[in-house]
Amino acid sequence: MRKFLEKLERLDRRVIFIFIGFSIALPLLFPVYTDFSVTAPVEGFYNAIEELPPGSKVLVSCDYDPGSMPELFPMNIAVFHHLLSRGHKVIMMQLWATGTLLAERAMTEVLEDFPEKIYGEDWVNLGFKEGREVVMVSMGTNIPKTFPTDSRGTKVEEIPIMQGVTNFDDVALLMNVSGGLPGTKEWVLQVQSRYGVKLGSGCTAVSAPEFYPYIQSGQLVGLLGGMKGAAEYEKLLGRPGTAQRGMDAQSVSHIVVFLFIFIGNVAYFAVKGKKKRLQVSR
Amino acid sequence: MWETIGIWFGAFLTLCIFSFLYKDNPFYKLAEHLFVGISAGYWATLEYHNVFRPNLWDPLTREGRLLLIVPFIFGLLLFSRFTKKYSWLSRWPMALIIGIYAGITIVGYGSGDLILQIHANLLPLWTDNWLTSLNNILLTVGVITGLIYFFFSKEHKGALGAGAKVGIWFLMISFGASFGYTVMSRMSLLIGRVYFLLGTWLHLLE
Amino acid sequence: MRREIPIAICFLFGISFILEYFIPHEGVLSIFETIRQWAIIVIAFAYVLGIANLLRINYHVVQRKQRDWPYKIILMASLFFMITVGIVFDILGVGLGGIGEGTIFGWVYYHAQYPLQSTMFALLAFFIASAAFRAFRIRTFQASLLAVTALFVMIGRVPVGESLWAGFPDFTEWIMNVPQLAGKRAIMIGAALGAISTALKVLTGLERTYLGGE
Amino acid sequence: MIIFPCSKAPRYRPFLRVVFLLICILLIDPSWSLAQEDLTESWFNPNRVNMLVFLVFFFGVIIYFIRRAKKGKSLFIRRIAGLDAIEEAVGRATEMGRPVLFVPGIEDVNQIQTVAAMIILGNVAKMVAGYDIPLFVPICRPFVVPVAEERVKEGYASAGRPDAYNRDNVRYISDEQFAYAAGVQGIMLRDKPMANLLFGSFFAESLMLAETGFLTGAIQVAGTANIHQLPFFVVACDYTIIGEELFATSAYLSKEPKLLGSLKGSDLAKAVIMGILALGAILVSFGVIEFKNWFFIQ
Repeated sequence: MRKFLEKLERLDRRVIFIFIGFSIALPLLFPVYTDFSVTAPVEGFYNAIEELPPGSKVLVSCDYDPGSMPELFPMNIAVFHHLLSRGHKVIMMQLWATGTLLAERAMTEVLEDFPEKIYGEDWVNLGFKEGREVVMVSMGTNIPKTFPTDSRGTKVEEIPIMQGVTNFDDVALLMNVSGGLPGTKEWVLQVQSRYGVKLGSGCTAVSAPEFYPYIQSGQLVGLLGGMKGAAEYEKLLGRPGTAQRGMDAQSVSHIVVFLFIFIGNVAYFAVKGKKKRLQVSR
Repeated sequence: MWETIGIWFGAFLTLCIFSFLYKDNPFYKLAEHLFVGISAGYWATLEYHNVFRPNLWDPLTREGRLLLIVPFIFGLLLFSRFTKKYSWLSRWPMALIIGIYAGITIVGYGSGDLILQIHANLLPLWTDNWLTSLNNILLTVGVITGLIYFFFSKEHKGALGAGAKVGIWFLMISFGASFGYTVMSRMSLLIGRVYFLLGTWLHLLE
Repeated sequence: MRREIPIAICFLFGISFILEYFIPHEGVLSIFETIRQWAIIVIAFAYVLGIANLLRINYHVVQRKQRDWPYKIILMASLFFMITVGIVFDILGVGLGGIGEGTIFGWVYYHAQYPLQSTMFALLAFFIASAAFRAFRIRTFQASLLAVTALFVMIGRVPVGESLWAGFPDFTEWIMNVPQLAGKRAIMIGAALGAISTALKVLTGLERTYLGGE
Repeated sequence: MIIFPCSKAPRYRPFLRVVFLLICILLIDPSWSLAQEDLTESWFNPNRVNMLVFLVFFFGVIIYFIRRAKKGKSLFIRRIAGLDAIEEAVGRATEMGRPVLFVPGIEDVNQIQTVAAMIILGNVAKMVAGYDIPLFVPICRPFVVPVAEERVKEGYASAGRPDAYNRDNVRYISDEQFAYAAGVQGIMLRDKPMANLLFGSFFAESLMLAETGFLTGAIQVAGTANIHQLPFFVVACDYTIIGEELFATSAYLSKEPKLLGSLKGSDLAKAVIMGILALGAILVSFGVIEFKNWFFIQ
């Protein structure tokens, strides 16, 4: 037994890799669609959009790239869908260069359900702008000067939806799809606490715990954390997407990691005697 | 047609990267360098189309906003670091950027992460609801003891030591939550790739 | 002189962003607005500088035929390829040039950059699992607090946890909203003080490492 | 003098020139004119007075402490327990005659965490110098190499063993994150260092390094201010220096006025904040909310 445990402790990592691969692939191939409930931060996000009067202008900053796409792309689609279905107007922008085409594609997919929506009237893409926080504060005084043209090169003054949009006072809500830095933290610090805009965030699970203080303090109206947050949001909208599809795989892989930690520790403490470790107390 | 070729190409590159799991190999290296090159090229192209043209070149040449020459020159000065003699000039634009970020940091962190966080943490310790009271007490104790742990001007002995000890418990719980969420995040990323390989590429998912 | 001017620039531009926070006067605001427009342009140049640097470093590797030099050629070629189809073709008016969907640039993005980058990050799923198995050891009381929280969150946040115990999602939310939040807020306040004091030293010229050596 | 670091009058001249130039330029630009409608006449936003009070207080204490430190007055900072952990780890390596590995993170030399790591490196070099064991320092960014070399050399010299310094042990591995991680893992597996010291700014590679180090049975002490990576260090390392402790450690070791001063300033601010939190909670509990409202920013 002891020998087995010792061997287990020295297990080749490639064996572990195979386990993880299967724990993701099998549930995707044979889904059971376990049900789940919706948590408060996601409801807050959903309600913030629901409560707006139709026709409100909503700024959506899509700050992510392919590195966090599985978590954020479904959110991005769901947000656009939700906004357009409620008759709101979407002004989108990006602060991450390598994600511009993803945001555009999300809109293209959503527009399949809304063929009547017109570019420039119902939605506009202001495109990417360099400068991170500087862009944010710059928009606080003057959006048209920060974004003189949209992503297609049209002058902002000539775009109907942008009429009367000078700064954050002229948008009803700010939604941020955030893959890291610059992202939700920067929007909170530079824009929310400075201009008092209502701000909702969809972010990667990695950064979600960091944003809980902002929900409690009221700096964020809602939060979608990772693929699970996206799945809950999809459920609220009644429009299943890839996030909900991935939930079984998420469950199984978490159980596998749980078992790994458990078995690893059993093996470690069973053969612990020979290892001497450092003894420093805080 | 191009779409199909694209999907196969994407699948090939995906497998190239995954081959690193077996060990470092030429396919992985190829894919990695391709990635760095393409994203740098992508970035440069976007800077041209989305910043250089609309924010600098067009207003300068078409609207006669001559003042924009200043940032233009500052931007060009950055490249002086490639020369030996004039490299000191590149400090000017660097100083500008660093100064701006310093100013932004002070205001942003001061308001959003300090004052508003303090405001949000001033909570009544006893209320009609026992759970709310408990939560408020935990929040107050947790933040104060957490700060004690990061207090370096006194030895952590006596009451201060006890406070720091409680503080580290809260920090550890907070790290545990981050660990759980990080596992969640990473698994989601793999789900995305497996979804691509099994669904988009091999059409095995309905 | 070579040190004073950068410090003055740093101070002036930095302080403008602080004053702007306190002074609502329109006239003053429009000065600051101009400064912000400038900043965006200079920062964009800084990123181009980074790309130029990347080229320079890789060119040296190729020139000296250092380790992995053939790969560096691929790196530079792909960089130039993107710039060519994205900028040069656009200026020359070649078909399929420019950025956006339906261009060569867009095709390369969707079918090369996107799979490459997302797979790079997907590798981390494997590494985290391996680390969980082979190095996640509950050796102290503190580590056990970390581990127990991590396990609750991991199971409580996915659907399977909810089917095990209906109260799991609420319990996980409580962890996130109370003890977790307290820890994060303490770190947040400490880090904010650190960031502000560093920024202050930079503004006043006490900290000048960014200037580099003479 | 406090705000501006040039001490003699003529030195202000370039600064004034720049100001003058800026004003001139601002006046000729067509997009900028004073005759704008809806002039908000106010010169101060009264809703933000709390922020102003905080900033003035905080700036004041930091400058005060830095000046004190510069004058040579001693500023007390408690010894960080992590230093004992480093010492013990290095001690164990010297007993066994096995190498020490120091990984200074993957960020560039101008990043504050790398600077802190370099200070700790100097201290480690001093500890190692007396015993004939190698100190490996694999590096991710080319510009960090000369600084690290300098630090190690100084450390060896101050322990009276400049001859023991071996230049080949401070090596540049790769700029690419994972390639660097693979390189460091190679050193861990090949040279089997007894003490792995990981200090600086780490990202996703942190768990790869900590895992491999754990498997080789090394004693590991880690420290980073990148909070998101701390969980991995806590579980796989023997001791972890958390967040700001990293900067406190470097201030403690270097005794540099700049570092000491801002650390003490932050400490005082923290003490005040703790007081506000405790007092505020009690006041709010008794229904007095004016105090709390003062901390709201509009």
